[in-house]
Amino acid sequence: MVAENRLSFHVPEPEVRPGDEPDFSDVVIPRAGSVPRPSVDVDPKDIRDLAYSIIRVLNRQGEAVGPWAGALTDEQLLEGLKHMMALRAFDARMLMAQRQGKTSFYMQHMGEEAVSCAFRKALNPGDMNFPTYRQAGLLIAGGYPMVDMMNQIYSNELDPLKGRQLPVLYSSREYGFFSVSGNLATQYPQAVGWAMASAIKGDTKVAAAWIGDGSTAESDFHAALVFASTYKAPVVLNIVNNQWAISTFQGIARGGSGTFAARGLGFGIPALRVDGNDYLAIHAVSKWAIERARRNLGPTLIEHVTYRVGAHSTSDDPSAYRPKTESDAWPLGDPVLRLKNHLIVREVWSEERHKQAEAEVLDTVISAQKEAEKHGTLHAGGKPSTRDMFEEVFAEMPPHLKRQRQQAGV
Amino acid sequence: MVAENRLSFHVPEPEVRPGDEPDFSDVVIPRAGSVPRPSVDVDPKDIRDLAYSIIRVLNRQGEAVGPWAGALTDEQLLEGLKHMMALRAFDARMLMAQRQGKTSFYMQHMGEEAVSCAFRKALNPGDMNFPTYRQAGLLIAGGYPMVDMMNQIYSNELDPLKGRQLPVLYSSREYGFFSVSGNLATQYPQAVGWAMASAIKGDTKVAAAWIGDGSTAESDFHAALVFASTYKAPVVLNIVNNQWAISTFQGIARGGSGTFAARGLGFGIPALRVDGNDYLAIHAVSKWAIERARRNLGPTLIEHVTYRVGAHSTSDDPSAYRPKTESDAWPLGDPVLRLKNHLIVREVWSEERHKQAEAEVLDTVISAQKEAEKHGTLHAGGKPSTRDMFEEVFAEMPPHLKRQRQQAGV
Amino acid sequence: MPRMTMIEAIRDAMDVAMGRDDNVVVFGEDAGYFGGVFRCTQGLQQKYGSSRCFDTPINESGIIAAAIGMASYGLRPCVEIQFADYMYPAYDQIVSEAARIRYRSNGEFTCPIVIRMPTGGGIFGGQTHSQSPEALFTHVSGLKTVVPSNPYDAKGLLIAAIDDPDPVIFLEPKRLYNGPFNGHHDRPVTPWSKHELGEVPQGTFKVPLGSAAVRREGSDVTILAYGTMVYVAEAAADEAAVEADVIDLRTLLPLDLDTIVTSVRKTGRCVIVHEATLTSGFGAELAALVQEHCFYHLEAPAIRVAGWDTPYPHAQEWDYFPGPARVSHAIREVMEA
Amino acid sequence: MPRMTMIEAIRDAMDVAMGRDDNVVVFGEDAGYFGGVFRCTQGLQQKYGSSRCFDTPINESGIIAAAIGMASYGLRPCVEIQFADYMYPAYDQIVSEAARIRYRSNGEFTCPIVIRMPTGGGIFGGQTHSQSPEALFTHVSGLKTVVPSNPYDAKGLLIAAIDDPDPVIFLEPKRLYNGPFNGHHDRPVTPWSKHELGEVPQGTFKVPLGSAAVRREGSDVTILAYGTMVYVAEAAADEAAVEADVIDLRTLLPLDLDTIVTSVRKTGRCVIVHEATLTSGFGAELAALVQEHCFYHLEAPAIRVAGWDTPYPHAQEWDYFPGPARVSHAIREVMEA
Ligand SMILES: Cc1ncc(C[n+]2csc(CCOP(=O)(O)OP(=O)(O)O)c2C)c(N)n1
Ligand SMILES: Cc1ncc(C[n+]2csc(CCOP(=O)(O)OP(=O)(O)O)c2C)c(N)n1
Ligand SMILES: [Mg+2]
Ligand SMILES: [Mg+2]
Repeated sequence: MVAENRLSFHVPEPEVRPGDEPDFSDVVIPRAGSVPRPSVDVDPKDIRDLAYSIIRVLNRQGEAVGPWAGALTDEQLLEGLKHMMALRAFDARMLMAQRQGKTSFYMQHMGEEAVSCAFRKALNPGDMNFPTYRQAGLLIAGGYPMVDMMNQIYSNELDPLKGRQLPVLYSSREYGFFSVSGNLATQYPQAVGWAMASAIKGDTKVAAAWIGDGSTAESDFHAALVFASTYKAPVVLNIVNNQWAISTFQGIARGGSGTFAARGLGFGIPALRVDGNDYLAIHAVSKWAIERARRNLGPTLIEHVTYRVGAHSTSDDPSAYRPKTESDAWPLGDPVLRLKNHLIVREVWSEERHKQAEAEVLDTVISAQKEAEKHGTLHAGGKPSTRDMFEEVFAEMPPHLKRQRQQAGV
Repeated sequence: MVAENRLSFHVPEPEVRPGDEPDFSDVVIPRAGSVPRPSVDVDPKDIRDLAYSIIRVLNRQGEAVGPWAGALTDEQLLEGLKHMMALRAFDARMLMAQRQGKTSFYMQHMGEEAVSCAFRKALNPGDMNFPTYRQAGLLIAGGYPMVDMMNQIYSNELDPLKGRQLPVLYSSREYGFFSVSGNLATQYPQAVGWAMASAIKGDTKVAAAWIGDGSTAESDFHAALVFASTYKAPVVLNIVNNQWAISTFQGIARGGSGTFAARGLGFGIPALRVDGNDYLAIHAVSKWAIERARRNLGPTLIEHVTYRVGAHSTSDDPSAYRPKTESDAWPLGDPVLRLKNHLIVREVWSEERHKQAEAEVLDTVISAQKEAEKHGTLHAGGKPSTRDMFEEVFAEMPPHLKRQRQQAGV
Repeated sequence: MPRMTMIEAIRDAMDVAMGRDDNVVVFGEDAGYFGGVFRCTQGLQQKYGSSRCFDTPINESGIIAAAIGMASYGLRPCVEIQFADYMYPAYDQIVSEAARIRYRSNGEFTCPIVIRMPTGGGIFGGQTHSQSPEALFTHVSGLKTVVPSNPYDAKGLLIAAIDDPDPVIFLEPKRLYNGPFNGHHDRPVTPWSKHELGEVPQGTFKVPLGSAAVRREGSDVTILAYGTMVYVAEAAADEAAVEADVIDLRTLLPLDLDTIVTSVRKTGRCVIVHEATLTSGFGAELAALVQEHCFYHLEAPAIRVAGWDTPYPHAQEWDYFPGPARVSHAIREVMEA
Repeated sequence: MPRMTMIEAIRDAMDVAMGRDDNVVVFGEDAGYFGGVFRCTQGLQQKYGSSRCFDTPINESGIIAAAIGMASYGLRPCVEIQFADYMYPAYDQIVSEAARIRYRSNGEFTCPIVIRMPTGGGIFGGQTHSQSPEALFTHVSGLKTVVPSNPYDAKGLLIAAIDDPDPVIFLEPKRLYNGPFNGHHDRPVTPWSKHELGEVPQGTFKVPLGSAAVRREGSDVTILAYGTMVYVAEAAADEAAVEADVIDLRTLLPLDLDTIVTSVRKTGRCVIVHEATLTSGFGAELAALVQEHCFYHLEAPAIRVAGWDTPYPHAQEWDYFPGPARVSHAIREVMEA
């Protein structure tokens, strides 16, 4: 008998750690415009390749090229740019507000603005997102008032959620934004259930599920794919692969599979990867997937390939686990800059107008902030009441809660 | 705007229902010997096709053909046949015992005997199975005493599990058979953990995980694949696709994916499908996967394609949800018959010797049964004590349990 | 009024609810074509189509998550978990999601779902077909928990649960499906067809959530019970030859505290019985409340009779099950205290 | 003796255990390279290598399942769940598997794992970073549940837990990581470096599971508490100007009932405090036991002070948290009863 080799334990490690030179040479980036655009009723079997490529529209010169280009007007693109700028400015102000003690916690989108802003514009009224904490672009691009977002972040007297929820875990039925959960992945299969309901009722609405790269490891991811696949639910399953899950790089969740999109293949669900820093590409791919859903062709999985430039949250310091300059080396660039350059190439934008727009956006954010702060911040000024704490546990307050509210003296 | 079509809800349905003519015309069965045998260190990417085919060795003429044939001696094959016959006879007697009220419950293997019997012979001593309730062949082919299985089924005074466990949920560390759980899928990721431990310790043991087609829908299936993929754990992930999960056909769990094996592809885990009624094929494929694991090449997924001929359990009546004669129409035949025919073709077996062997096997089972029944059956004769009920909740009994045991008067 | 088993009554409740309201949908493992392993959903797919009653993949978390998503859309899912013992994979969806969606969205999204599950022992089901996990739900703010003990209540409570705007856990004592089992496993059980509580009104009728039923009245002692234990309590009271108030709680949360307190203040003695393991069982909450609210009326401590603190065994079913002997022993204990 | 924070003491316990026994492995989300979001495992990967301390995918069920498999192999996993609020996806593995493997295999397979998780509120963590789910573990036969309240105990209990042959749930009150917070959120907290219980012996030492500590003695009333509530109880006793026995339970299961009963029989009065929601909280079990075992010594009902029966809110942190004002109010109530 051959002497057997001993086993050894394998733990995936990122290419680089703090102190090392950032290195993305293993990330294969296909040329913009090089990935074909199948028709929406394609047999999923015939587009398995799309799970291993990246659909891109904007090239290095800032031009929109290839079969996924051409869907958006100048106006729509300018609007998209402003949404991303607004989200970035909003993030900056709220980060600062958190540092000033005006709230307990904040989570920013830096580098990922295109994903949620572009996706939102591909939806119809009545469609519903089941977002994570990093898709505030769905609200901003959907026209939700910034001041209400701030009221929520501040848990102030006008907080639509009455101080009950952690900052950034917004909720707005009207704006197609399902109440965000603090628990990862739980809402992915809920989105499928919502989509099943639309099909059961014979309606035309579709759902969009959202999850991070790290959270695809959660078991509810599987529940969602199983149900979506079995019932051909009209849902778009988004994975935002921003390379990191707090301190763990995407290799920990991805394991031996080439990409996160590949997870869809075992379910017969068409899976596309898209340049998550390319507003045009995201919009085009989202449109495609949403159309599939609405035409009763079933679920689509989209992996948005992007990069988390900032810290995970205000409680995190990424310099402990990755090189400080890693984001500069990220090969897909910055989504705001790329759309800005495209608009300049298109000759509908300029450096000056961009500067001016930046100032305008900042003004808007600041005045919303002033307005919100009139109604209080977490530890100062107006706030939700203790009574609010006891409300909405149930539609009707049962006797034991009434007793407790009384004990609390409110 | 184009008028949108309304969505409709899709629920997969089997081809036929009670009263209909059985129909497996949609089940594609490749010719025996037609699927290539890659080397064990093949790049998983290069064998994705194996997840959509079926590896078969025994052809219709009872010959062993193709690259997966040739590993087993006459003696080994004869032993395999006897294991399967023993399991079948064991099942028949225990089913009857249940009907006689000697135990509360039983689950049989009819049609699936080859899967666990052949797999067991591909393992080394020290390897560990994490089985479901339908892999008693692992014990029988491993030489575990039948009488101990019966003692467990009867919950009698010699029950190794002291009456604590439901019938057939055996446990034997010595025989590489992890305590079976009544909860589906939970043990799939535990097997991965066991395999990780072997790698962490630098040992040479591998684990085998077991799950049914229906249970692949459970979320713990995902947990197992994620961990196996990330840590390249030395584990064989078996799926026994016997076409049914109680009353639901495999389409409910499988959804839009072509096969269950395909689920492995999204994790970069090589996935093979094997004719689950072909002892030789199962043995060869299992050997291949176990070798991969032992050579530190990581996990392999095997889908055993078979058919549950009997009822799900003694609590089930399949005539309510599938045609009574469906099993006769199953295109992969009967595993015992097929191996028997092969041995006859090999000229080491005959109809007479088979008959004789059947009688011998029955004798063995009956005498084991007599022996077991001396020590009691569920409602009669010797039984575990009330004291046993209080033992082994913890290694050392804490005060509150001692108090309760005292209250119970034992 | 027609006579029904508990299974028929539960099926009838769903039938009535589905007939009245298109938004009521029913699903679960084996719950569609086959009609459920206990046959509670039999015939519903045939009657309402497979968009209204269907089979699901074996994924309890997915079942509840889908129900939550549907409820937020506007449907009213009434789903089946095959055995309460199998609800654990869905526990996160129930606790972290269903129970809190109304609260965290300030009522923008709500979760009117019913989660039915067979509960309790007495069928030689071993560790995984016998559990009584009610206390794992009563500890969770935002859930209602119901345990019917007879066909009449089962139908009335289930319709009330389906109509309820919040998530309801509906635990069906499987040992009662066919008759009022009282723990005397060696004696025949009266079928529901011969029991007055097997008389079930036709069409819509409700038993309100949050109200207990006094099954029999007596001044010696109060016995608090629910599910199968109601009949065990009655048998035990007979055997102990006491006049007992036997209170069938029916709903554990919201709890009908008034009925409990009124009775215990009257009798001064209290025995609490349930099948679930003793420690941190719902009986702990009941004992805590009883001593809190009736301290000055109590002649003896409130005593709990419950499943032992072990996993539910197979062979030792009747050693584990808190039957009439153990309950009557406890009754005598509080009577003599 | 060195002074340590609770984080350092916990880390030191794992360091000692890993140093003594190759079979001890540590893993969890962000627990490897980074050393955990609370930094409890910092440095362990560097010291023991990534086969002994490593990052996991974000799948709590997978973490516990892997630990169970490893334990059955012979390792002694000590794993981290990032927040107790995130243990629900693993609840099935904990309840249906870890807790029962010894029992169902008659001791052939065992499950010596420790599941560490930060618990409790007081950090404006909202619904999903503040929960106290201990009662969901104490109801499950086969689990031990530990809640340390200071660095000394944290180290001694954690080493005892790792050495224990059965699964142990180890709940770390996160508000105590850096000092003995007593609920007065508007006052500075003494750091552990200035507190005597911040003195932690070096090397191996154990605090046995199942023994409570009497933090201060008094004859007026018994206060039962654990975790953060120990300091709240002490502050409340001061504010109510009573001489209290303050009992830090340390281990909820197995429970040190003798210490409780001795104290309550002496004082005749009992206040029970915990952060978890009231209904079906562990306080219910304590109240039930106290009245059962001390009925004839009690001058007043045992009173519970606990989190309200609502999800844990964000802005209303200090309205929800059962701080010294509510506890001293309860003390006065039992004193006057
Ligand atoms: C069930 C659960 N487990 C753990 C956490 C803690 N947690 C919050 S965010 C996070 C990382 C998520 O990473 P990813 O999914 O990649 O999303 P990203 O933050 O990168 O957008 C973790 C582990 C949680 N919120 N819920
Ligand atoms: C968590 C859980 N859910 C549900 C069940 C009930 N149940 C027992 S076996 C079974 C069907 C399993 O089918 P499959 O996985 O195909 O295995 P097979 O019985 O065909 O071997 C179900 C639903 C269970 N035991 N555990
Ligand atoms: Mg991420
Ligand atoms: Mg099956």
